[in-house]
Amino acid sequence: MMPTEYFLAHIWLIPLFPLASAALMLLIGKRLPNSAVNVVCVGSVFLSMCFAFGAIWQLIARPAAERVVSFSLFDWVPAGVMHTNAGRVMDFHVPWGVLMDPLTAVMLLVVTGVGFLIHVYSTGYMSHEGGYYRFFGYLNLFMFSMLTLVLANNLLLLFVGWEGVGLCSYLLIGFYFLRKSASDAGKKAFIVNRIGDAGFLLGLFLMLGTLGTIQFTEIGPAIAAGHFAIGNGTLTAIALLLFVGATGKSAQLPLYVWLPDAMEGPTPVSALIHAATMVTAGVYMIARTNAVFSMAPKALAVVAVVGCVTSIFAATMGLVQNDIKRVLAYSTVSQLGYMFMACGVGAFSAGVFHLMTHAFFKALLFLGSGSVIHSLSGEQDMRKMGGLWTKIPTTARTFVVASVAIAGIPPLAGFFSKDAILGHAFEYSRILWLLGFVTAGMTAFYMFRLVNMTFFGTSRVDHEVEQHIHESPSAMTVPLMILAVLSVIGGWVGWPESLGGSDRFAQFLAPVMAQHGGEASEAAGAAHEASGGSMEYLLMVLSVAIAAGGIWLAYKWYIKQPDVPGKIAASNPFLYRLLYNKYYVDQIYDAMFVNRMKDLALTLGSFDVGVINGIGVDGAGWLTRITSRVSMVWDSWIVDGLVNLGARVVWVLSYPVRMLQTGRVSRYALFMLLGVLIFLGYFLHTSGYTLEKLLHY
Amino acid sequence: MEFYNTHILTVVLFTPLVGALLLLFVPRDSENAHRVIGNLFAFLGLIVSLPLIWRFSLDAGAPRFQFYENADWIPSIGAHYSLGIDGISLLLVILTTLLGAISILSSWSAIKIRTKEYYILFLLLQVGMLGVFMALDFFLFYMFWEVMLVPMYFLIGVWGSEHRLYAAIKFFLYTLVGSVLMLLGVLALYFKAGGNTFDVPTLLAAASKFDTSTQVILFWLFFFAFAIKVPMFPFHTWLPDAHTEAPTAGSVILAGVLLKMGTYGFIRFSLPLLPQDPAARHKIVTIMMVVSVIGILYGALVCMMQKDMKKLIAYSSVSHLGFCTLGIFALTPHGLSGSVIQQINHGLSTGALFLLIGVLYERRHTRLISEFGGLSTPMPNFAAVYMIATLSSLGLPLLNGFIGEFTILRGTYEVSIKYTAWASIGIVLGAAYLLWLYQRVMFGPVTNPANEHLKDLNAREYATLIPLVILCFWIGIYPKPLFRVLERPVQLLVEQVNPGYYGAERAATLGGNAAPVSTDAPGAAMPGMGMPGMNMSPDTEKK
Amino acid sequence: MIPTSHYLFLSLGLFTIGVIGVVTRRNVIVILMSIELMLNAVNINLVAFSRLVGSAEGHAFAIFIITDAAAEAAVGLGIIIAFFRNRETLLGDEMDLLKW
Amino acid sequence: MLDQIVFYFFATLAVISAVLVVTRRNVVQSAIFLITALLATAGIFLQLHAEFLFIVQVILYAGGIMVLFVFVIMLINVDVSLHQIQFNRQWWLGLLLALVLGAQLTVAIAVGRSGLPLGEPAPAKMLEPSTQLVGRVLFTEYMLPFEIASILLLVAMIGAVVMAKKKI
Amino acid sequence: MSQILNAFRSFMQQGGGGLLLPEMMLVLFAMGILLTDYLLEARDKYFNALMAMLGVMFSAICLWQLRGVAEQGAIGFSSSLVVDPFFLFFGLIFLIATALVILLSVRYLKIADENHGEYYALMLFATVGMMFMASGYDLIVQFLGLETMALSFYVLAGFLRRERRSNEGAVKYLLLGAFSSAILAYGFSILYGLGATANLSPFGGTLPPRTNLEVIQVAVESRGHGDLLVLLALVTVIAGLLFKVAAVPFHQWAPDVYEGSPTPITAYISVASKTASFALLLRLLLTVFWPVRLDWQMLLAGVAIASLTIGNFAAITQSNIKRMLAYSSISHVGYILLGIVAAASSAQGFLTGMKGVAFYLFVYGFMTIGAFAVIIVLQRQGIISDELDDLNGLYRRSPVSALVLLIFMLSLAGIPPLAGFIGKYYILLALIQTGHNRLALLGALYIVPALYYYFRIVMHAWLYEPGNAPSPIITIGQKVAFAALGFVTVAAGIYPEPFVKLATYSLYFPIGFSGH
Repeated sequence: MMPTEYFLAHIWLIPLFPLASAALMLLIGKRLPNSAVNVVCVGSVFLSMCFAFGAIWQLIARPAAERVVSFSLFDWVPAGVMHTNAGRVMDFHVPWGVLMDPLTAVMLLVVTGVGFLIHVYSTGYMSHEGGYYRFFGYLNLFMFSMLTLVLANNLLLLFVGWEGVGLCSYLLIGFYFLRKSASDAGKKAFIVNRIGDAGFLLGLFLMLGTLGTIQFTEIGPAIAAGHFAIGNGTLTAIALLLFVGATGKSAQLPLYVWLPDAMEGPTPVSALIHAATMVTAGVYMIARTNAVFSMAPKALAVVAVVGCVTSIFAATMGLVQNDIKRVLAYSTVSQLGYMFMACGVGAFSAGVFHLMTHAFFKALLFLGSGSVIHSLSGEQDMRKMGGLWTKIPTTARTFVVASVAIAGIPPLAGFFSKDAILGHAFEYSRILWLLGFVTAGMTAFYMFRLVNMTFFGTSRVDHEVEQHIHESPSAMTVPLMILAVLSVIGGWVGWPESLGGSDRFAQFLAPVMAQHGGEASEAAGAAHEASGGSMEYLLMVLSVAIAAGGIWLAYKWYIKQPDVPGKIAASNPFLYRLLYNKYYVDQIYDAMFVNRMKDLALTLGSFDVGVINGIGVDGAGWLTRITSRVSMVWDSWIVDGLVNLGARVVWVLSYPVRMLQTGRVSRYALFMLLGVLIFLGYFLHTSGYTLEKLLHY
Repeated sequence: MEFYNTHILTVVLFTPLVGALLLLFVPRDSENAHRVIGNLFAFLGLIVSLPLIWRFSLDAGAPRFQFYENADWIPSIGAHYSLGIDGISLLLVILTTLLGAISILSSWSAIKIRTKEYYILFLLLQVGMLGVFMALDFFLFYMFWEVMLVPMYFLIGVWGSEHRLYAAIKFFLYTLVGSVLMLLGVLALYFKAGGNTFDVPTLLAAASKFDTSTQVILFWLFFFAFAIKVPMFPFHTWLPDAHTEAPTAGSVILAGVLLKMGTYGFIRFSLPLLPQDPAARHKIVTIMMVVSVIGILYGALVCMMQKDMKKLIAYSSVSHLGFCTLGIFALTPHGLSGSVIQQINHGLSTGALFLLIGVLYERRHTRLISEFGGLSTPMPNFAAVYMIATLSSLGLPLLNGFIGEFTILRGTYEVSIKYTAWASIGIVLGAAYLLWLYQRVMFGPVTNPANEHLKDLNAREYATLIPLVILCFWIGIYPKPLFRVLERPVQLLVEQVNPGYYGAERAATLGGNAAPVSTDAPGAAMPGMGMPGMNMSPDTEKK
Repeated sequence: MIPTSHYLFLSLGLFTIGVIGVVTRRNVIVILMSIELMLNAVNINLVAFSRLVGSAEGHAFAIFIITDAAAEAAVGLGIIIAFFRNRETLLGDEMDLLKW
Repeated sequence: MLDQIVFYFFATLAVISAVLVVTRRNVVQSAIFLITALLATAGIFLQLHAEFLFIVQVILYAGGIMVLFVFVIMLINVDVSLHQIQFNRQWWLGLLLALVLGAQLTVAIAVGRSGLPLGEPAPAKMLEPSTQLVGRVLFTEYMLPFEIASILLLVAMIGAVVMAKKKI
Repeated sequence: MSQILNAFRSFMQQGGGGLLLPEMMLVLFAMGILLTDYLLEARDKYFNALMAMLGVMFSAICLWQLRGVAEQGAIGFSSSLVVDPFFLFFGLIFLIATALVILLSVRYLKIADENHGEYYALMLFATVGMMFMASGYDLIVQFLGLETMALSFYVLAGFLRRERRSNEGAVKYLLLGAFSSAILAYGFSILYGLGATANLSPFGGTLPPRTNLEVIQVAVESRGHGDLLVLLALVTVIAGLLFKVAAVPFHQWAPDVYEGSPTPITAYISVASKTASFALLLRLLLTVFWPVRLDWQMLLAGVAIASLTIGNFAAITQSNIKRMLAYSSISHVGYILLGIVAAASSAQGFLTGMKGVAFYLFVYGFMTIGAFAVIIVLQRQGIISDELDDLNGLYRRSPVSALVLLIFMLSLAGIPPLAGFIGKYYILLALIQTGHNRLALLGALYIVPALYYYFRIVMHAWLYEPGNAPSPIITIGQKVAFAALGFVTVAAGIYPEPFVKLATYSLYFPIGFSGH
């Protein structure tokens, strides 16, 4: 039903603004001056941001129970009659419909807000790049897809956005298409995502077949109506398949490999797509379908484990990278791992919470690094940085704020979300908690390793670069500051009870998450109560402590005695190389899948030419030999004639037949005689005058 | 005009023929005259075919085959000149006229020698293909089916590239093997059904009463013709040669329409010929689906090793058509409608791809991928269109390809998720080879000096490509009309091959208006109106 | 009296001999003669049969066969002469301009 | 009795000379033996009371045709052919097959004759003189064939002329 | 004087001489040609052709006049001649073929410098012979007709007397032809023997001669299935006739003779003599040998398979078009024989199969003459131009002939909508109706190699660039022939109705044949 409130009734417009400007850019953008491009693109995003905020405001204005708005614009895929697994006959038609509820609201906030800021930032960052309009066209296209994704009210439409963002990331990663590495990275991203998507689609089919619906609002009721047991096999399968999709999009093990390479793209892209929004789509999707997941503990366990392992795995790799953006990339993977761990332990709202806060400070980190790179005219290697604190103050300060936030020092955003996750993890399983805990330490360490190597210590910058280091234009710094503020206060909406707050965020999301007594979350909630305050405080202290420890270590190693890391690396080179080369995962994948696939294709290719194309060339090898002999005479024909064996057989057989035609009259007469003989013999035989009978005749 | 209203199909069918005949009287050296006339009549063919769209009635009461025409042709053997189209053929007819016009336009400057013959043959080809989609009389159908071979042979043989002679005759012979077997099938069907009419619905209805063994034999006799045309996996080797050697327009028509004749044949003839006995039917269907899946993966894998762009696209056709056959033999509404839509999509996107490759070929006279690279610098718009075509071909949502593949997979899922899973691997591979191709042709620096100053698309090339692009988007965003058009024919088919699928009340809504149509006076007078096998299969009779 | 079958056997003997001539000899004239032999054998059959039922059709038939034999001989020899004129040979297996 | 002697004499004569026809290496000799074979056949006709046919055989065949043959043979110098091999390469095969054919025919007739009322043919005295009979038949029943035969001969004439004449 | 006229009139009316009119016309004009030929200068030899055409036309008119008689069937000349639709149909084919070949010959002879009246006279005589083959109802008539035709053809085949290949072809044709007709004669003699011992009581009043087909049929029927004399006759007769239609294993003369003969005569032999021999064969099979159809059915099936195989396979690698067409004609014989096989199986099969055979024979004439016509047109001074390469780039040198060539090739291969397809359609259908599924499959599959070699011709004509060969000059007569041939080939495919009717008409046997 159409809502009465203006903005809620027009949320479907939100994606359209960026789409419109994207279309404009890609069609006639080339002829527009950069200023016009700025106005149109940033303006369009600004518009959708206003609409989004309006809608959110109007949503919040509603009583908590009615905070769901879902209506469809038109029938998109009315594919007609189908059977569910149960054999129920039903009509399948997917509407183009929008859904607005607290979860969407949060995502909208992040996407439009951060998106807008990054657009603004880009106007500064990209101002000197070629293909300015193209960049913004893609960026707006991305906004459209992402907004479609979050606003979709059914899984298929979500998939549209899902693929759309994939495409945009492909285009944006490959933005510098002259660099082979860039286009390679883009392709890798797309294909790896496709693998996930296959899983996603299968999950979708399975869900449709099982529940008879893919409308988010109907999933819960359908499950309730279906009277499925907890841990029902099909539901688990659905959950896992969907999760496969998520791992692709959100760069989890084993499909995370594309994200680090994706850093080939321009930095704002990394910030927007590969930190703040797109990569979190997987988390969003799982939170969306939490109804299914919470019915499938096994699946949840898998999610939790994968998330957790990914987070620590990525963190370890982040420890030793020297490319500033790569460090951030691995940290992103690691943080995403956190979010999945949260979902896995049933704390969906905590996951989403971390998603939001992470969006703020990770975006900030990327933009900051972008600003650094910008000022160092394209230098990305941290070993060639240092001592920039004074030279680019704004960037440096905001960057440090973000680092503190991600390290999880209270009262910055990171602290609250990470703490919430660790808290739930602790209740779910001590091991997961421990791993997360360690990861937190590593995070703090590599973040400050980065900060120290970049902003403090002695400058290692090349000389000619040294000359024109400059603070970035305000178009870039202002967003930095805004984001800095957000990463400070962003977490406060989730101030936990234990600290005298009232976890507004969780409450806000509650109707989406707990709307159908998912056992897991309830259990978690119960445990939460049980564990009581004391333990919770302890956990907080511990996490703050390890964060501080990490920071201190980084300070010790990279400011006080900078030679230590080298020593350590030297002392156990294997580990170092292993980490530095990211556990050789890419190489392994290449060896295992990519190359094998190529071989297979190669064999098939030759198979096609060789075998099928002329069935059993070898089988009839002697025929070919005859041909070659005969073809001494008829070469010209064979050449312009048949290569195809089926025909070649006939062709060759034709010669013996023709050799009968000797041109000798008596020979011909002989054949006629033979014919008569055969006829007569046939008749004599049939009428019983066989040879032996004749002998007795 | 009056004639047009009553004989719209005839007009659509023979407009190109008129053009061809007209061309006969144009002196062979006035080439531009040939071009003008050829384009004129191809375009005219498109125009006269458009009214079909809005004159086609969707309400359940309408006869199954509309715009029905029937006239005695060879009374002594009971062959009629009877035309008529249902939703499925409607789409294919429009696709044919559209692609015909486009590809003729695309060959304006590509064809420099023997223009007269070229346009004559192309228009004849047009007639043949339209006839195949319209004919409701087996004799007529077979005639068009064969007629179409000859012009195609020449298109490949005269205007093709270096190995054209080989490719042309290979194409002809391959297809002919299938056709003669089909001829036997037609004759057997005709004889077994009493030997007094060739009317398709009547014969198919009769076929549903044969004993299982006969039905099986008939099915296989027809199978080869269609499988070779599609081409299904083991019979596909003619395709790469033909596609590669044919001139651009030829490839477009080959991929866009000719292959669809095979799938159309499967839908229109093979499905009703499926044995009624569930066991036998299940066996056949399983074989079909497995082969289709093999085709999907096989085609996709072979694509990766191609050095020639056209060959690559050709093999991708094998893969895509695999999806179509998979959907057809899922015997579910989603599978069928998805398959038809996918056929249209393949026509559009692969057609576009061939056109684009043709554009390159015209400029560089090579199709080797290694010859190119970094083209998006000299010709950005070309790159953009190419990107859209690629995306639609790899099934990106909001582009046509997705709708088709999704629906097909959805329909296949009902049979067994195994097929769906394997087929979706095909989707992944599809992305792989298409993007790989795109990257190697478009991205990177311009390595080959010959490519530095390539001209971007010109107006005529835009004119050929834009309609396709628009259609790609339209189908991707608002496919509803297609589904509406397909709804009823698909329902009739499924009810026949998969009785009771629609459940009692839906079947009632269908049978309610279908049965009378098949039996009442016009139905009897015009066999074409009959519903093949509606409520005639044994197991429905039992009910 | 001689049973008719003997005539039949005689004629088939001559016929066979004619056939032998046709398939073994090289000289076209001899081949032609052998064919004459075969026709002659046919005549014996005819006359024998007509005698069997005491009707004259067989005789008439035989006369026509003889006529035909004469005609064939005439044309045949004409052709052979024309051939000899160009090729200076009469040997059947030297005629192999036309083969395969 | 006489009948038998006459028949077997002529029969053996015919067969022997036929064999000689196909075996002699000299064409002229073959021709001569063909004449004897034909004359022997004529004798058999006589023995079968086919007097008219006997005359035709002697005059037309032995007379006309053979003269034609010999004439041609003379026209085409013989001595060339004397030095040539008279039997082609696969003569043994031909001989074999022909003998098989003979055997088959023998079997066929030997078996098939049982169907015919063979044995005793109609006695000669019961027949009117065959010459008149043949004459009547030729001009009543077989008038049409008679006409056609004339055309046939005309064709043969033209053909022979066209072929043999150097310059038409 | 007046008595003579009266006698003639009475002969024509009571004597049944009217039945002979078509043949008479031909003979008259043939003789006319022989007479006038000597009066003609070298340059107006075409007058002979004119005369021959006239003769054909008059004969055709007489044929047309006979249709009324044919309806209820007339037997004349003491039942040695029958005029029935069957005869009319085949007579029509002969006349059309003759006319077309005459049209095509004029220029050919001029170029070959053998422009003699005898050529046309012999053609007309050959036609007479064929007519008697089709209408003969008596062994003797049939045999003489056959020989008349054969002798004329021997001469015509060697008509280019200075051409060595022509001579050679003629000699081969003569020797083998004579051999085969000797075998045939032997068969006839046996048949006569059977007829002589036939019980004539069923014939009542005036006894037909014992060489009459019906008499012999009675005899064969009484002896019944499996009698060795009958089989002996059957084998020898069929062997003799299969030679004339060039079916395996009696086919080997065909390629050589086709290649050697003057091209118009090649066309004439491959069409007219084949058709005539089929007429004779059918007449015998449907009357005399009908009682033993089970026997010859097997025989013909075997021959058909062999012909299809050998013909198609041997044709594939030919480089000489005339030889290729010779082999292809052998394979066509295979199809026709398949039709006869089906016809022998059942009543339904008889209708469809014979329809197929008749239709096939009819259109086969046009397609084949057409194919040869193109070669004839290409013939130049001293060049027969029957090699594939002589066709190169025909599309440019003479688009029209390239086009008709394409049509004929497609039709020969059996691609719809052309005449050849309809013929194959009927024959395959008949086979399926009579349950000869394997034969049907074989026949259908052999279309593929056939198409391949026909398209080698098309390839040379359309896809190869012309050498230095000049564009051919096409005379009016040849143009007319092209038009007629092309028209029928296409018309009989697109709208076969009238032709099917004609074929069906030919199957109506008022006398003699009783049917299944």
